Amino acid sequence: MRKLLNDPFEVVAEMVDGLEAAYGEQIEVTPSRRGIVSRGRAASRKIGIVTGGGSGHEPAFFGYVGPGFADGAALGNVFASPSATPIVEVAERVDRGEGVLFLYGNYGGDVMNFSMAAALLVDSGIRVLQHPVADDLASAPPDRASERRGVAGGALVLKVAGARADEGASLDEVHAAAAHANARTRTIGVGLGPCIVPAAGRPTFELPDGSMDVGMGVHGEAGMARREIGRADDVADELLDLLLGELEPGDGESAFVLVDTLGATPLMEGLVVVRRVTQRLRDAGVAVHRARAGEYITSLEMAGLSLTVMCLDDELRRLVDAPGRALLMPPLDEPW
Amino acid sequence: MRKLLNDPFEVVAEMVDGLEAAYGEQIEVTPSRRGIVSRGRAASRKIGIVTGGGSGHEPAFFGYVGPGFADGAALGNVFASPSATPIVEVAERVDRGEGVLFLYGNYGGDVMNFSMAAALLVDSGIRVLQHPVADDLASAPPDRASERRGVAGGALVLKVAGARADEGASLDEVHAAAAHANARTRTIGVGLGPCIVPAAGRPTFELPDGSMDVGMGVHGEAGMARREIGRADDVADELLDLLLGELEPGDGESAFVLVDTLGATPLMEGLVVVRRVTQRLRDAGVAVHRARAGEYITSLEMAGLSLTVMCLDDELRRLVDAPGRALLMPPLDEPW
Amino acid sequence: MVAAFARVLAATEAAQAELDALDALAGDGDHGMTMVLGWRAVVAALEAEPPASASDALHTAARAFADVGGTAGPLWGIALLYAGRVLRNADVDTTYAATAAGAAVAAMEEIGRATVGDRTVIDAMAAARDALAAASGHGTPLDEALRDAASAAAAGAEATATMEPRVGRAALNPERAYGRPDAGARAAAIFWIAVADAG
Amino acid sequence: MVAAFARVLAATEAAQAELDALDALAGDGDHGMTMVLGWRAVVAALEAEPPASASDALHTAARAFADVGGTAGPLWGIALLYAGRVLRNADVDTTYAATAAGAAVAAMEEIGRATVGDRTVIDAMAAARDALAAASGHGTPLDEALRDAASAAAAGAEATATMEPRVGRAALNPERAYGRPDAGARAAAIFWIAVADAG
Ligand SMILES: Nc1ncnc2c1ncn2[C@@H]1O[C@H](COP(=O)(O)OP(=O)(O)O)[C@@H](O)[C@H]1O
Ligand SMILES: Nc1ncnc2c1ncn2[C@@H]1O[C@H](COP(=O)(O)OP(=O)(O)O)[C@@H](O)[C@H]1O
Ligand SMILES: [Mg+2]
Ligand SMILES: [Mg+2]
Ligand SMILES: [Mg+2]
Ligand SMILES: [Mg+2]
Repeated sequence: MRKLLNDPFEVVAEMVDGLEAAYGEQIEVTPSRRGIVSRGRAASRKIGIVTGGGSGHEPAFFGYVGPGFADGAALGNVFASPSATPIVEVAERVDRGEGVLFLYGNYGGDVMNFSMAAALLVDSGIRVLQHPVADDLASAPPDRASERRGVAGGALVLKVAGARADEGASLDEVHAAAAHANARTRTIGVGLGPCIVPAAGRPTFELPDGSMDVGMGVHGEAGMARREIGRADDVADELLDLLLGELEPGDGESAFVLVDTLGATPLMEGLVVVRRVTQRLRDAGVAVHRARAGEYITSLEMAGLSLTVMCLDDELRRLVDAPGRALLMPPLDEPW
Repeated sequence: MRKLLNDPFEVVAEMVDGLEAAYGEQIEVTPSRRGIVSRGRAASRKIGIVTGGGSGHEPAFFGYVGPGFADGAALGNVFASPSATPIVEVAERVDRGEGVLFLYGNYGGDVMNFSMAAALLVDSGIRVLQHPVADDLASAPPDRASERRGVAGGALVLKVAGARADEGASLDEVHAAAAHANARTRTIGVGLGPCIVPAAGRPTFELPDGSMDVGMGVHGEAGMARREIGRADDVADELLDLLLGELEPGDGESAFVLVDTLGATPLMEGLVVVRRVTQRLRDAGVAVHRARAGEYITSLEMAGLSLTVMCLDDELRRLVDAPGRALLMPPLDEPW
Repeated sequence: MVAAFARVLAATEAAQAELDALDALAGDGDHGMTMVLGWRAVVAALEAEPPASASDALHTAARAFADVGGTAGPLWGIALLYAGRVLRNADVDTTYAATAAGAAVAAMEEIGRATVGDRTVIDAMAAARDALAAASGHGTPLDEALRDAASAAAAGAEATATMEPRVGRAALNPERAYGRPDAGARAAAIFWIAVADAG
Repeated sequence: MVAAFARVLAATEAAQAELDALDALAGDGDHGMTMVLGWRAVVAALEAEPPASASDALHTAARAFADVGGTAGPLWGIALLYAGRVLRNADVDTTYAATAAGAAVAAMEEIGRATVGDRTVIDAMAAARDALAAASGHGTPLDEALRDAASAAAAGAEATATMEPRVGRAALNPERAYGRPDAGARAAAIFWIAVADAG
């Protein structure tokens, strides 16, 4: 196992200690040591936004807190959803009396624990709305889209929700913005190599060297078909065609392209895919508003990447362009 | 091979196309397609700063351009130094009549090609000073420190030089600041797993699963000793003791801690090392000015990390804290 | 109420191996341990903050059990929470018990997006709810009503042996668990049997 | 001058396999290809921008050869560049040739941080420089002086066969190349032989 660890069962607690050593002035750690609360918030923001999920996806989810993004994040064990306790701790600290939005990936355990937390918060008089992000096109057919998993598109949905909240919007308005953003966002991934969960010490799934699994999820959930690895351009075309097939960009819409590398895959290969996808979009007459590549949500040292396209109407464009700074999410803005 | 490529010999050119698609408003690509010039520069900066090196280390080196950092970067093939041509192209575009500083990793090929470029620039009337960054403590003994390789410490040396340049300093003054920064910076790495050069298609070096090589370089250059992987805290102690042994932090000095993960190794393990190193420094009475973990210079999908410590006197502290924004280097500042 | 939870903990500890084995058939074999950790947290929380009422006790239990996380944590957490809200400091009689059980089942169904017949804990809980509702209709006293609920829950759990799992990990490899009851349903039966002290 | 570079290209193309084989002993076996690519770039650049003088030609050649990158690119690039600067539009006679060769060797030593005896291209180039310097002292006409330089360079290259490599890739596994000349030195010998048209 090529990993540098102490006791595998302590790795999340130790990671949080290290995060606090690096960013203690920017974030506060809650009593359970599994809640991260941002000390930087726009005064204009009335509601609280809480994200979270299993560890092992860094920079997601504590890296998603910051002005213009989430106000706090609840962490679970590696690839396990957080329990209600850190979610409640964070929500109680970020609520300003106008309610809290829960924004997290649509996984069974996460839905249950965030829902449990929401139920508990009723006793603290805190109103909660939830939006489980569902953007992984390969994880369920269009007619059961609400059952889809949440992957890299969640970063863009959070960007939209965060910007809307900083405009002073109400909980319902921000919830609606998140749903609208999710509706115009699709992601599909391709797995190239497994990762190793610390406690397990062996690969989470078997994928023979030289083969790929189109549609694979961020925990190595099986995709649509295992085949020999294709050329980068051919794979990029396959992913893009699947996304555009459902998204059908409208006239006034431009595209935000996000290529998320899953951990081991180098930025070089992410940029090669950005090259092809932006070329194809322009050829298809779809304006590219912005393209980014980087590690937005990883799966420890998994090899592979995902392609996300968000179709921007005027509102979404305004919100993705709003200023913001997340603790460790690769920047989505124009750097200068 | 778990890589998504087209023609392996075209990967650098395609990466540059993708970079231009993503950041065309921030950077300009030179005619040879191997030079990247930043469009964002502080008006106060009189001199030009040019960095560069082989590809495969992303975000180094084009990710290092930006206000407060480098004005341009020259790219070579994967793990091969850039030829003089892109270096000359970039230098001619960033010179403002006060000369240009070449700041790059101390590798034979890089020294030769940057020196060749410097010689050619004499004909364009452009004065050049060079500082090959040498921070890899394991690559040469103290008495031959100038022969040491340049690794993750180069990001901090560049930060210092960029800030000094933005103060309107002369070429000699910025060159001196870079040398001073390098003198107070040491790095040592530990290799955990090989990477795959696209053209070669097979691992660059053999490292049995479960063993580590303390002192390994960013191209997989052999380190000091191959042993069974230790506990994270024990390895962090070994690395820190080696650095402090040479650095000997003075009274007025505080430490900037940088843990660079080499590609596959997850941020989680980087933060576990940050935890231990900051604890040990505090126990030793050394103030920690800032600690950061992330992918500053990688080696494609190599597993491993390096620990860098820069001892900050008042000048260096002022300069590392100066504002700045690099295209793709994980931020070194306090986010809010 | 506190004594009841202590009985549940003891009974679940005794059945941990059985529950883990059942969960290992089509899941990850941790349901027994998870339920023990859950009831331990409940008993410890109740000893730390002695409840003033049955609804207080259930509220404390809810927060404590939820802390176990995973799937069982929120399922039992929200069930205890909604049951506690129904009681609202009332003295527990058969009618209140039936209403509380109904609220608990509805909460589980909502959070789990599952229902009777999906081969989950809900199948045993719903059986207990129906038994309590019938007892309430007949004016049966609480302890006897709880014994009815216990035997109904046990039967409900057994019935899951021949059901197709449609949610949770079991749904990923249904054939493996066929012929044996669902771990979650057995855990619920053990809960009701201990509450009714009909062990 | 342009005709000389054309001869050098042809001679190096003929010797590519030999140079690659020598480089493969302790390096990565690409020196022959690299030198061919270098001289091709030089010849192409000179055809594209016909030089007004010898120094112009060398300057154009320097930029073109440098573009090959790696190790050979900057080494020969800076040698051609500094040689061109010495000539500064003068007509090339033996003295100028000796001075230019001296500048070229000094440039290679500086950029490579190596010197005579380190088993590199410098060993052959320095031999040619010394032959030209001697010829300049004796007033030998240019074409004869160049023939002296060519044979000196050839001898210098052969002498590297028994030297210990101290720089470059060869230094990493010295034993492998012992007994065969250094690829870079042989390439320099081929250069001088072609320039002197003494092939
Ligand atoms: N979506 C669901 N709704 C209701 N009950 C469920 C659901 N998913 C799982 N369960 C119940 O939880 C039990 C498994 O619990 P446990 O093993 O603790 O969870 P996990 O699958 O996280 O390991 C199952 O036997 C089943 O009774
Ligand atoms: N530091 C140096 N100084 C002078 N000459 C050198 C140096 N390193 C290598 N050489 C010369 O370059 C030759 C190798 O060139 P080449 O194979 O093109 O470079 P690379 O090692 O990059 O493949 C060697 O045979 C030697 O003559
Ligand atoms: Mg289980
Ligand atoms: Mg489990
Ligand atoms: Mg070679
Ligand atoms: Mg080579």
